[in-house]
Order: sequence, then C-alpha cells, then structure tokens
Amino acid sequence: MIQIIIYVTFGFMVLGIIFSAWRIMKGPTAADRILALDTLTTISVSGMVLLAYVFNRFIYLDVALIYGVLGFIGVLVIARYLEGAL
Amino acid sequence: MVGSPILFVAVPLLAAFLIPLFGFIWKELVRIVPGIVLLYLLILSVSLYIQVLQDGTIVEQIGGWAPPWGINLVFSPFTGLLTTLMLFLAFIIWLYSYRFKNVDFEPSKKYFILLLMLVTGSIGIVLTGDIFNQFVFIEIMSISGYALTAFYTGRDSAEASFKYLIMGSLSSMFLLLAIILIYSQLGTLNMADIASKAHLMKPEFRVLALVFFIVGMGIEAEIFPLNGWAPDAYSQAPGPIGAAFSGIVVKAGIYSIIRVTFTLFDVEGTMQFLVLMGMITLVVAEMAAIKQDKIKRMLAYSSIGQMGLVLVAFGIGTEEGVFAALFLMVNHALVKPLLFLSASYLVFNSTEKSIRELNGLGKYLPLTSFLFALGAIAIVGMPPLSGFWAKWSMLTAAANSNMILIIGLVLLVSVVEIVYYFRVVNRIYFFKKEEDVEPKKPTINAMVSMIVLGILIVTIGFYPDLITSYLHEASESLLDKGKYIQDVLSAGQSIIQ
Amino acid sequence: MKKILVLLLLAVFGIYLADVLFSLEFGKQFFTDGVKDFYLTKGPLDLKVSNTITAIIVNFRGFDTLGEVTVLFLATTAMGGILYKKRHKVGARSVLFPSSQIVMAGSKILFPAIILLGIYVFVHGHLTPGGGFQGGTIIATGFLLMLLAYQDYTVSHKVLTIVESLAGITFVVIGLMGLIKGSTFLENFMPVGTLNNLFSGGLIPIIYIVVGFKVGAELTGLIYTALHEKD
Amino acid sequence: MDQISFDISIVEYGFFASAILVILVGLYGALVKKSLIKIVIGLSILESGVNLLLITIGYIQGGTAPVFSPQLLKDMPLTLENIKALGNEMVDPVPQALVLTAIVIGFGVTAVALSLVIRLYRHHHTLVIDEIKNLKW
Amino acid sequence: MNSIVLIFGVFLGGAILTYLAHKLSNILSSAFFVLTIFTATVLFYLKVETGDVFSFSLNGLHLEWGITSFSWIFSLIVLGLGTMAAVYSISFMKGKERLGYYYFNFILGIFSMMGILLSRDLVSFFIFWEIMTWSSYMIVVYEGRSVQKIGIKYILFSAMGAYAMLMAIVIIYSQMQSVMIEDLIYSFSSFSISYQIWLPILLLTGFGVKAAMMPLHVWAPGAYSHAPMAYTSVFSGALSKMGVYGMVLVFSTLISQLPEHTIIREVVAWLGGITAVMGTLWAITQDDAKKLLAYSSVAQLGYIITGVAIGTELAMLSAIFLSVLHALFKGTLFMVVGAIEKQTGTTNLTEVTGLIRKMPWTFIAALMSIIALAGIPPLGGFVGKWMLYESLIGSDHYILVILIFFASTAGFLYCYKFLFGFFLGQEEKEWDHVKEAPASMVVPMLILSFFSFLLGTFPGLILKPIDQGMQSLGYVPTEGHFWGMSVLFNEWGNAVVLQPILYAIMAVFLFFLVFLTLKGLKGTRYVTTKDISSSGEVPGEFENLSYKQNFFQPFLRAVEPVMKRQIDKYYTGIGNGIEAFFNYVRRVYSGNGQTYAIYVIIFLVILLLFKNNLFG
Amino acid sequence: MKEVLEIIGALFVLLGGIFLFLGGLGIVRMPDAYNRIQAGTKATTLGGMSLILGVGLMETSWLIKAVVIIIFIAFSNPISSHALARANYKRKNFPYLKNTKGVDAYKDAYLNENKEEQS
Amino acid sequence: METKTLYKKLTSVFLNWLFLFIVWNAFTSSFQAQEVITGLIISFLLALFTSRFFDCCSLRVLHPVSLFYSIVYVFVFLIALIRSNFDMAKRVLSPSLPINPGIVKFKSKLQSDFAKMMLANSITLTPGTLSVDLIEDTLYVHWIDVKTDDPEKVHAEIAQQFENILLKIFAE
Ligand code: NA
Ligand code: NA
Repeated sequence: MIQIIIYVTFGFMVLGIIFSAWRIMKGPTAADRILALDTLTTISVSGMVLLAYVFNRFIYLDVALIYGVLGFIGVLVIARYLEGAL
Repeated sequence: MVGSPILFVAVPLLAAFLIPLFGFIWKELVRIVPGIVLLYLLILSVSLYIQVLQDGTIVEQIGGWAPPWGINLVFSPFTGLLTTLMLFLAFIIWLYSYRFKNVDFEPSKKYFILLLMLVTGSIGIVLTGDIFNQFVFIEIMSISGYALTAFYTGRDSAEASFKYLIMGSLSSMFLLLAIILIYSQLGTLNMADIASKAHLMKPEFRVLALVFFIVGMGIEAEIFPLNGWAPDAYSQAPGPIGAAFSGIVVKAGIYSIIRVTFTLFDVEGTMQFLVLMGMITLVVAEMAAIKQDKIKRMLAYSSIGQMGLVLVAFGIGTEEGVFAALFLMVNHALVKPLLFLSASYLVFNSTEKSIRELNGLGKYLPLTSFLFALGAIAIVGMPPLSGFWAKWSMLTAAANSNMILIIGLVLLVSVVEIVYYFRVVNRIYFFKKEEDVEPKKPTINAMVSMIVLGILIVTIGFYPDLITSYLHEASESLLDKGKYIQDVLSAGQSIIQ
Repeated sequence: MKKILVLLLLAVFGIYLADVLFSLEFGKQFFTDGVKDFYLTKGPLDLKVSNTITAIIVNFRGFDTLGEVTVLFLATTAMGGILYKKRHKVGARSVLFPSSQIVMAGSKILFPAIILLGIYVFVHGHLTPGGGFQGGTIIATGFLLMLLAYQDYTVSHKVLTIVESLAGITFVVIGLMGLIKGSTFLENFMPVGTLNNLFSGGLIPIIYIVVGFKVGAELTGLIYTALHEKD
Repeated sequence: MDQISFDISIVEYGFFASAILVILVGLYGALVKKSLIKIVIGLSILESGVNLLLITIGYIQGGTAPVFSPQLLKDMPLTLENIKALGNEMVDPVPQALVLTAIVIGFGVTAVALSLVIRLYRHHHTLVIDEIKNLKW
Repeated sequence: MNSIVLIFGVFLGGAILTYLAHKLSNILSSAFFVLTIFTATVLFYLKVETGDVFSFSLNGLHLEWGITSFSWIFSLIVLGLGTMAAVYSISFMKGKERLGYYYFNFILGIFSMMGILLSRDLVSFFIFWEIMTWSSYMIVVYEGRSVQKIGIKYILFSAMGAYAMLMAIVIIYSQMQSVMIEDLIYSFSSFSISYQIWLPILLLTGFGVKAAMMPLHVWAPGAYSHAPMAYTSVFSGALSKMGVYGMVLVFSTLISQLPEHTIIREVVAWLGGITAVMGTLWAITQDDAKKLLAYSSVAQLGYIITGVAIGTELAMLSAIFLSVLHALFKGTLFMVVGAIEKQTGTTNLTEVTGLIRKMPWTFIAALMSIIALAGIPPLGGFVGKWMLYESLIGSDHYILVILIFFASTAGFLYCYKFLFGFFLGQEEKEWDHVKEAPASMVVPMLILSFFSFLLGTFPGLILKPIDQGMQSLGYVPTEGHFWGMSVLFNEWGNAVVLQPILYAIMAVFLFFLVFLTLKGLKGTRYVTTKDISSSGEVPGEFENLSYKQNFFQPFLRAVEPVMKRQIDKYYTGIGNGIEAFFNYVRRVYSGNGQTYAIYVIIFLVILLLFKNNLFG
Repeated sequence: MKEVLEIIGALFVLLGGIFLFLGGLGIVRMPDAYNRIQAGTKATTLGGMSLILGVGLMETSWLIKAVVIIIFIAFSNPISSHALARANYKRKNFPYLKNTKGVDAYKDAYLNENKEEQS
Repeated sequence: METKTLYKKLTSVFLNWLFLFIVWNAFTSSFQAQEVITGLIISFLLALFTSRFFDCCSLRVLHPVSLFYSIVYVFVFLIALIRSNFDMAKRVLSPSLPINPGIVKFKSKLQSDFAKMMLANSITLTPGTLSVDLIEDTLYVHWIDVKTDDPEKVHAEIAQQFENILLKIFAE
C-alpha cells in the first residue's frame, strides 16, 4: 500500500519534473527558465527526502537540505544577474 | 635517515601557505623564503639521492598505509635524479627571478607562490607512485602554469594561458578517463599494483587506457599534434617561467608518459610508437622554429623539438636508449633554461621581443650574449659542450639498435637547428644595433644563475663522466620493472601475511 | 564543415568508448581484489569512521586531499594574479543598485544558519555524507548570499588570507606531526574513539574542519574577486 | 517499509550511455562553440560527464552510500564479518572519493578559466575565439 | 704532463688569456696571441714525437691522441701557415674591432686543426672537427650583417658534412664498440657490404665539404673571400687541407680495402677534375681578387682531390705534395690581397693598378706564389702537377688528364689577371699614396713564398717525409727513393728526361723576371684610360677601356654553356623550396586554441582507429 | 500508533506529490512569468512541505530534520520567487496586461528608481 | 560603548546563539552530550561572529504572548497556504484560466525589516498574490485577480490578517 503510494508520488513528481524541464527549454524569458529550475529544485529536494525514506538512509536528508540551500542561493544569484546588478 | 621524500611536497606546501602571512610581516620574506625552501630541498634531494644509490629505492608510505592502499612516494635512482635536477633548476630560476622585474608586491607574492607550486607539482608527478595522485599533481602544476603564463598583464599572455588551459583541461579529462578504465578493471590506483596486474585487464581496456594516457600526457609532454599551446605559453610567460617550463615542467610530462609506457603497461608497439611520435614532433617543431621572428617562440619550438628527440631516445627502448634520453633531458634542462634566461635579458626592455632586436647586443651585454651563444652551441649538439655527448649517446643507442634511418633524420634536423641558432648568434655579435631600446644589465643574482648553468654545460662537455654513472643507474632503475613492483609492494605483502 | 568534422570525430570517440564500457556489466564489479574492500573494513573498524568516503579522502588518500586543497589555493592565487590591476580598489562596487529589502532581511537570518549548516557539514564529515569541501562550499555560499544582498558588504581580504594560510599550515603541520609522532606523513596519532560518535576517527574530523575553513575562505575569496572584477 | 527494490536493469547501459553523451556534448561545445564562455561551459560539461562516468563505474547493484551510520548498524556488534557484509551492500567508495577531488579541481580550473575570459575580454573586447589569435605559427 | 696535453693546454690557456688580455690592451692581446701559437709550435716540434700517445676514457669511450708520421706532414701546414698568418694578423688587424674575439677564434682554429691531426680516434677527431667548424664560422661572420648569408651557408654545409661524418662514426661505433681509427682499419673488412660502401661515402661527404669538392663547394668562395684575409690564408691554406687529410685517410685505409673500390675512386676523381675545371673557369670571371683566389682555391683543391681519389702511390704523393704547396702559395696570395686591401682599401682588380713600385716586396711574394700556382718550374706547382699527370696517365685516366691539363692551362689566365691587375699596368694618381705594407706583414709573405720556391726547387725536402708518412698509411716506400735530390739536377721519373724542357722553361721564366724587374726599376709613365687609342674607335666617356675589364671575354663566351650551370642556383632553389615547405607546415600552429583542441581529438581518433596496428 | 502515522504520512506524501505535480502544471499552463511564479511557488512549497512532513511522520525519528527542511523551504521559496519576480520586472517584462484593466502600481516606483540611477 | 548599544548587541548575540543552538540540534537530531556541548560552543562562537547581522528581533519575541501569536501565525499561514493552493489548483486546472493580473501596492504598518519580510513572504504564499518589491514600507504585490487598486482596500484584502498577528509578535 505504502509502496504503491510512493510509486504514485514518484509518478507525479516525474510529471512535475517533465513540466519544469519543458518550461526550462521553452522559456520564453530567462525568468521563466529560472523559475522552472527553482521548481525543479524543490521537487528534487522532496524527491531526495523520499528516496532517503525508500533507501532508509537518514543521512540522505542532509543532502536534500544542502541541495535546497544551494539551489536557493543559485536562484538569487541568477535573479540578481538578471536585474543587471552583477 | 637524512629526511623523507614527503618533505619535497610538504615543505613547499607549508611555505606556500606561509608566504601570504610572511607578507604581512616583512615583504622581502616573500621573495626570500622560496629560495631557502628550494635550497633546503636541493640539499635534501642530493643527500637522499646519495643514500638511495647506496641502499636502494626509498618507498614512502603516506598515512601509514602500505601500497596499494595508501599513496606512496618512490624515490629511486631514476626519480631521485629527476627530482634533484628539477630542484637544482628551480633554485637557479629562483635565484634569477629574485628581482627579475620589480613588480608590485601583490603579483610578486603570487609569482613566488605559483613558482614554488609549479616545481612542487612537477616533483610530485615524478615521485608519486599513485596514478590518481599523479593526476592531482599534474593539476597543481598546470594551474600554476596557467597563472604564470598569464602573469604579465599584456594582451597576449591571457590568450596563451587560455589555450594552455583548454589543452590542459582536455589532458585532465583523458587522464581521468584512463584512470577510470584502469580502476574499473583492477580496482586499484597504485602504479606498481597496476603494473603487476596489468595482464588481468581486458586487452581492449588496456589499449584504450594506454591511448587515453598517451593523449592526456602527450599534451603535457608536448607531443606533436598536441603541443599547440606550448609555443604560446613559453613565449608569453615571464622568461624564468619559460625556463621552468622547458627545464622542469615538460620533464615531468615526459616522465609521466614514460612511466606509463615503461612500467604500467606492457603493450606491444608502444616503443615504436614513441619513436614515431618523437620523430614527428622533432621534425615539425624544427620546421616551425626556423622561421620564427620572436626569440622566445623560437626557443619554445626548439624545446618541443628536443622533447621529441628525448621521446625517440626513450623509444629505442634499450638501456642505452634510456641513458641517452636521460642525458638529453639533463642537457636540455641545463641549456634551455640558460637560453631562456639569457634571452630574457637580451630582450628585456623591448616590447616585440623579436630576434631582430638582438642585433649587436654582444657589445652591450657581452657576458649575457656569450652565455646565450654557449647555450646555442650546446643545444645543437656541437662539441665540446654537453649537448654533444647527449646527442652522441642518442645516436649510438640508435645505431646499436640498427635505427639508421632515425640517425639520418635526427642529424638532418639538427642541421636545421644549427641554422636558426647560428642566425641568432650572428645577429647578436655581428649586426649593428638598430633600435634605441636600452639593453638592461642583468642583476648580479641573475648573472650568477646563468654563469652556474654555463659552467655546468662546459664541465659536462669536457668531462661527461661527471654524470654518466648516475644516468646509468637511473636508466637501469627505470627499466627494471620487476624491481619497481617489488620495492613498492613488498611492504604491503608483509602486512597481508 | 568544422561542425561535421567534429561530429564525426566525436562519433568515433563515443563509439569506441561505448564499445569498451558496454562490455562492463553495469552495477557489477569486475575486479576481485581491489583496494575498496580494505577501505570498507579498515575505515569503520580501525579508524572508527562511519563515512568510508571521508576515511578515504582524509586518511587513506589524504595526500590527494592535501593536493586538492592546494589546487583551490592555487586557483584563488591564480585568479587574483590573472585579474590583477595596478590601481585596484577593493570595494569599488556601486551601491546605486541595491538589492531588494526582502532579500536583505531574509539573508540576515539565513546567513548565520547557512554558516552553521556549513560547520555542521564539515564537523560531521566522518559521520554523514559531508565533509570539509562540502562544508566549505556551503560557508562560501553564505558569504555569497551576503554579497548578493548587500552591495557594500566587504570581506576582509586579510582575514581570508590569514584563515586560508593558517588552515593550510595546520593541515601540513598535522601531516608532519604524523611523520614525527608516528612514522609517516599524515599518519593518525590520535585516539580513534567509538564509531558514529562525534568525537571519533582520530585526526579525520580535525583535518576536515581545517579543510572546511580553508575551502570556505578560498571560495569566498574567489567569489569576492569575481564580483569585484567589474570596472 | 523495508524492501522497496528498484529494478534498474532496463537502464543497464543508460548510465554509461548518458555519461558518454554528456562527455560528447561537452566536447562538442568546447570544440565548436565560438564564444569563450561557451567553451568554458563546454569544458565544464565535459568534466561533469567524466565525473559521472567515474561515479557510474563505482556503482554496485543495489548498493547504498558507503556510510556506516547508526541506523544501518542498528545493534550489530562491530565485527569484521558484519562490517564486511554491510560493505558488500555498498557502492564502491573509491570513485566517490576520487570524484570529489576531481570536482574540486575542476572547479578551480573553471575559476581560472573564467578569470582568463575576463582578461581576454578586457583586452580584445570580444569573446569570439577566432578573433583572439595573435600568437600563431 | 703529457706533451700533447701540454700543447692543448697552451692553446686553450693562450686563447683565454688572449681574450682576456684584449680587455686590457690590444698590444698585450696581440703579444699573447702570437706567443701562444709560437709556443705551441715550438713545443710541438720539440716535444711531440711519433709514438707519443695520450689515451684516456670519456663517457665510456676509449680515446687516444698521438701524432703519426702522416699527420705530422699536415702539422707543417697548420703550424707553419698558422704561425705566419698569426704574425701577419697583428698588423693586418690593427685598428679593427673585436680583436680579442678574432684572436680567440684564430687560436681555437689552429688548436682544433692540431687536434684533428693528433686524434687517433674518431670521436676526438669529430670534436676537434666541430670546434674547427664553429671557430672558423665565428671568423667568417666577423664582418657582420653583410656576411650573414655567407656564414649561414658555410655553417649549413659544414653541419651537413659534419653530421654525415658523425653518422658514419656512430655506425662504426655500433659495429665495433670502439672509435679507434686503427681498430676501424683493422675491422673494416668485417663490416657488412652496404656499410663498407656507405661509411666511406658518408665520411667523404664530410671531408668533401671542407675540401670544397663539387658540388659541396658553394660555401667556399664566399667564406674565403669574406673572412679577414689574415685568416683566409689559414682557412684556404690549412683548414681546407683537413678535408684532404680526411680524404687521404678514407681512401688509403678504407676504400682500398673494398673489393669494388674503383667506382668510388672514379666518381671522386671525376668530381675533383670537374671541380678543378669549374673552379678555374669561375676564377677567371672574377674581378675581385678575393673571389678570384677563392675560386682558384676551389680549383686547386680539385686537383688534390683527384690525386687522392686515384690513390696510386704517385697520385697520393702528388696530392699531398700539392696540399703543402697550395698551403704555401695560396696562403701567401691571400696575404698579398690582404696587404693590398689594407693599403688601398679595395681588392678590385679593375680599380687597383700599377702597385709594382709601391709595394715591391708584396709583388715579389705574389709573383713567386703565382708562378708556383701556375705550375711553372722551378717552383713547386710544376713538380706537383707533373707528378699528378704522370700518375693519371699511369692509371689510364686520359680524359681526366685532359681536364686537369685544361684547368691548369686556363689557370694561367687568372694568374695573369691577378698579377697584372694589381701590380702591372698603368699607375694611376689615385694610388699614389699607397705604400708598402708593414714589415710584419711582408715578412711572413716572403717567408712563405720562399718556402714554396724552396720546395719547388728541392721537392725532395718534403717528398721524403711525405713518403714516410704514406708508409704509415700502408703504402710501400716509393720506388728507388729518387726524390731524395733536387728537381734541378735529377732525371725526372723513369720514362721522361725532363732536363731540356726544364731548362728551356726556366730560361723563359728568368728572362721574364729580369724583364719585369728592369721594367719595374725603370718606372712607368702615368697615363689615364683615355690615352688609349683603339683601332680608330673613339671611346665614349664612360667606357672603361682598361683591358683588365672583360679581359677574357672571348674565352668566356666560348665556355659560357658550362658556366651557366650555376650549382648555387640549384641550391637556392632547393633551399627556397624547403623554406616554403617549412613555412607551410608551421601553419598547423594556427593560433586558434580551439583548433588545437580539435587536433587533440583528431590525434585521439587516429590512435583509436589504428590502435590495432600501433599496439599489437 | 506507528501504522497510523505511516498511513497518515503516506497520505501527506501523496498529497505533496500531487501538489508538486500541480506546481509543474502551473508553470506550464500560466500565461506569463508572474503568474507562473505564483503557481510554481505556492504549489511546490506546499507540495514539498507536505511530502517531507509525510516522510517525517512515517519515520518519526526523522521528524526534527524534516521540519528543518520544511521551515527552510517555507522561508526560502517565497524569497526566491520574489527575487525572480523583481528581476523579471527590472528586465522590463511587465505584467500580463492583455484583457485586463492594466493595473500596475509598481511602474511609478520603478521609473523613479531608474531616474535616480541615471542622475 | 553606550549601554543601549551594548544591550542591543548582547541581545542579538543571545538570540543568535539561541537560534543557532536550536538549529544545530535540529541538524544533528541526536541529543548526545558530545553533540549538544559542541553545538553550544559552536553556536556561541558563530553567534559572536554573526551577531551584527542578526537584528531581526528583540528579546520581546521570547515573551509568551509573542510565542503564542507565533503559533497562531503558523496556523493562519498554513490555512492561507492551503487555501491558496486549492485556489491555484482551480485556476490551473480550469480550461479557461480565469485570471486578471496586475500589480497593486499598499503601505505596511510594520516597523522592522524582518517583520516586513515575513509579511511579504506570507503574501507570496497566500492566494493569488506575489510580492514583487518592498520599498521603504510600501509593498508591491502582483495579484493574479485584481479586485481593487485602492491601497487601503488592498491592504485589507491581502495583508490585514497577517499584519495584525505580526504586530503582536514583534510588539510594534
Ligand atoms: Na518558489
Ligand atoms: Na527553492
């Protein structure tokens, strides 16, 4: 039962990833791409947490957290760049 | 125990990290400390080398883990010779660089750190017994090289450095690929271990790994189609760095390719391949050299050519061949730096650095010019200077292996070499000075460093036996693969038992 | 034309590479007596380090790490050297284009947390999939956040230099103490403790902390240099 | 929630193939793109591809991260057998360690490359590599 | 200390001292210079005897120095001419730049030639050979920018020659693991047949360059004529003889061991003959005395090479004899030109004229040498050439005789041109101020010309040691020892009784000498070129009617087809081709970093595609 | 108790998955960057929070760290969205105005700021 | 140093320390003595180092009232978030995309930067709104379905509920 739920969840997430990827490629503005990337980051962080559960490895949560931090600051950098301030 | 091979890496690293702090105390320390470090290491190297010749190879296990598990440094008659040579040159180059150009404090601090690391990287490449560790040292050397190439703030130095960087990146990629292939097959990274297990690899993996190694290290060793970066980098880097490139860095590149072909794999045809590539490199480089109008660029091409010659000598594959290759390396390591160092002062104040500007400098900078001429005569292999004996060894080795065609070609190319070197010497001595560029007198330390090289060239020329026994020891050490494996792995075997 | 040539060349390269690699069975190990088994047993048993990767990076192949640290150090030095200009003014970034107040306020509270995260990562390098490099990177990211949020935020060049130098020196000195106290460079001379405790693994956490500081300082320096490049 | 097995056999060669593909894409970028920045990006991609391949080589079917965390050890005594048994379930740690080094080195090189690009732009006011060849022949 | 080492020490120490002394004062430097060469010469003849051997080991090679009775003969040339030229140099070089440099390289030149002669092994030989090459190069390019091309040509040919030689030496070493010349002679017959053919050819190429053998001679005219004359006398007189020395060795010790040696002999002999003819023809066309003498040297060396190549006892004897003589008279003649250049500032035969009364001693030296060169009895040239003819006829080389004879006869033309151009003819106001050269220049010339007279008259003086030297090369003692006496009072050879002819020729010569002397003493009147009335034609204002101008026009027109084939042009063509090719090749370094990266991938792909061929 | 928490957690996970999917859908379907940001941020934030909370409930010993991640997401996502929106505006991508009243209160502030910069 | 600034400084160090210590323990999630003590030390050192940035709040936030309202805020926020998501889902899934976007502005009564930021973040995550910029105390909000552009009404519509609670938490 739980296994099925997790499979289904992964399915949803894969769809979300596909949508984000499509937006990354489609654009049209840089902000759209970065937004999609940001979405992708959040999905990935969630995915990592879920995988940590699947593999039963607590330590993977750290990876997810750090990934989130790096993704967040990455978006800020690009946003600042898009503003023309860098 | 006079010391440990690890100090060759640890001490310069310590110094490199300390130098910025020293800069806060007294700025002059930034220049002085590297010299002290290099001198210390040179003394250490010589004493270790003497010890090694008596007691046999030293294998240093880092972290207390025996090979193949830990990284190890191998100080053998072969690597010890190269280390000593490199440190000697490094010290000479430091001596020369001390106040070479009065740049600001910040750049000069960086210059000395990078120079120290360039040398450390090269020595690490030679000493390490671990293939991935060698990759790390190659990177240390390369990054220092990139930065030093772009050291002068002019327009073209960045261009040269960028080319070097592109090629260097490709080089590291191929090295990594080779390491991946080897690891996937053998599960080990230790060179001796790889050598002893190489037969367990699937043949296609072995050959592909060899190809990747050749391409990757060929870039560092300046084999022909891979050496496009070299003339640019040599000519744009500061003079002493050009000297370091030709005297130290490229030697490390050659070493790594030799270690792979002689020790790691026993692939049929490698030796002939080395001869072929060396020959092509030699011929193309000399063809390019003859038409150069920038002095350092000419020296760079000449350097590439010499490395081709070294590869040919290694490719002969016999003890004599290796001996000759080492002799050529030693000769080149003494002569080419001399040429770079003296040429740097000859074109010190000019912006073009063209050969034209050497006209008539014999009158203004007599000693520098003389040393340049001496170097020119030595590098083309004219007796009675060191170059002759190197060439002689190489040719006799080839003759003993019945490579008559090679002899002919090498000699033919040497004629080309003679022509372009003598053209330059001609200009220095027999042309009237044209430009108003005021030649700069070398500083005393620079003069001393050049004179030391000059004296060595002459001494070896008149008395080659000064070094030949060491070269023989070294070449035997390189060729005895079984002993290398035994030396490195014996400690680990005892642990298992 | 060039494109086609390159594509052809790459096709050949790719085919050869794939040909060889596909002969490996994915997920299977080809060799029988590689070094990894040694690491996977010695790491937890002798060194009491639960993260074997850390054991390899800091101890078994600690020498590589020293080299790696050096590479980063060189990269900062190189970058400084390459971008050096005679009249280089530090802090010359314009304050005319401030960041948003929201980001500013947010980064004030995120900055200490991110630094703490970095420290957590490198202090626990031997227990979790972290370490000095990761932690150092996170710390540098924290500084990046501040540099993004505050146009006039400056990092003292001198402090960075001192931190990275001291960290590097400590690393080498620890190694040399191994040479003096034990018998070889970087040899562990501290008690190893119990597996999965914070205080375990002998020198490993100490080295990783040092690495964390060094990497943090170096990357911060790199970022700082890059951001201040614009003239 | 103990056993959730993921069957990766369908993508047996997918990891190798994608690593090779990333390598080739990176090489293509580095060899064909005209902009210095894009060349540097190409080199970075290339590097990622190699790193990916390195990681892939170390993968062992069903293996987890080589970290002997408390959750994993549970109440097992620390014996050689237990550790070995656990270790056999883990992916090869060596490539992971190597890849970390490779990444850091690659990062350093990229930083240097970008600073060189800045320098080149400062002098040439262009990023087109074909226009930056004062040194030749 | 071993005497040989001592002498070498004197040379080297002297060279360095001379160079350093130059920094203090020119006079001191000159003193050291002459003293060094004198000391070495004296020491050599006092201390060094055949059989003295100094052997040592270097770089794993057994090396030996020592003199043989054969090389002793050449030492006469080197040290004799060297000493004279050294003395001559002092005044000649006065006031010129870089004296220290000149002296230094001069001494090294003499030193290296002695080294060559003293080497009993091939490596020492080669080392000294190379020192000789670059030290002489240094002097060839002494004049500076204008001689860059000439210098490069010289070093290029020398290097190719030297490397051919080195290749041979290396192969020899690989064959017998020794570099001793005597070992080579001993084991040469055991070499494979292809080596037996190729090794001599390689060696001959090396020696042929220095001996200016066609087609390797192209460097010689330029180099001879552009070095300072004081050195050219050594250069052409002694240095080129090192080539001859080597050739003699090769022919007498190696080629003679070949079962099929005639082809090589024929080819080289013919090359020598052609060299003689062409050299002569080219010499005739020259208006510059230096060039003229340079080409003449090429021609003379041609005779010598022919003799060496034929290699019969008589031929060899004549060749070596001619070598000694050539050193004497050509050395003198270059000195003469040098003296004239020094006094007048030019060496153009069409400009300088009527110096006979202004430089009488120089004239006498020139005259004696010219006569010796032209082969007029009783001076040496005649004896040598006659022996050569006889040996050629004796070995059935009739066509070669004709060639050599033609060259010899045609040689009169340039001899005359030289003599007349400088010394005879109208005196012109322009040269009023010209004085005799300083004594330190005149005396060496006179000494040398005296010796060429002496040896021509009493060839036995030198033929006897030559004969002994040849014995050390394996020749049997010359039949009957009839060279023991002077040519004047002996019957010449077995077949021909020469005295009547000899006396007749001598009578003509004496008459000529007396006539000229009387004429010279009487003095000539000053005229200008416009004074000449020529067959009713009124010469135009700008027409130079001096008959030295286009003197041999008709003759030249006759030989024009031969002259057109300028070997130089072929070399230039080849050189340009090579250069263009090099230029093309180096374009692979396109300057585009990306292209270099593509090379890497191309290289990789080539390796991948051919990995099975390359790596088993 | 444990089973109940697992079930609840699983439901949270599923809910999170759905919202993550919706976030993806939102950024595909929405007509301009601002609206995409709105859709993306809200859905993924909630989705991520829910999913991670779910995992924390399923494995209670992980809850604290899960909460840390949740708080981080809740805190950082709106900031990054805001930064992106602002950057997009500064790149002169004004809000979607077709078929609307064209309310844009920010324009004046933006123009003022630009003026300051130029002076 | 003035007492007031010293007090302020100490406050921020203390709060920072507390904050970091909590975060540390959340990171480690193990309450072993080693970890806790290490955490105390590290967070203190780090608090000293970073305190000059940590000026979000005064000691007042530790007052029970503030803490109570903080919890209230969390619930209000979560409810708003869930509402907003369903609202968004409705919009996204409906074929006609019923939207009417625009940027509106209003003035916030909040004083501290941190409080304003919290408000802005909350607005971003609540139905149909997205904070575009905050200049002084004016907040510019992208509204997916603009109902009014009068700042007062806007304020009442989208900010009121959060602002009230935030005012209580930060006691402004
Ligand atoms: Na977001
Ligand atoms: Na995010």
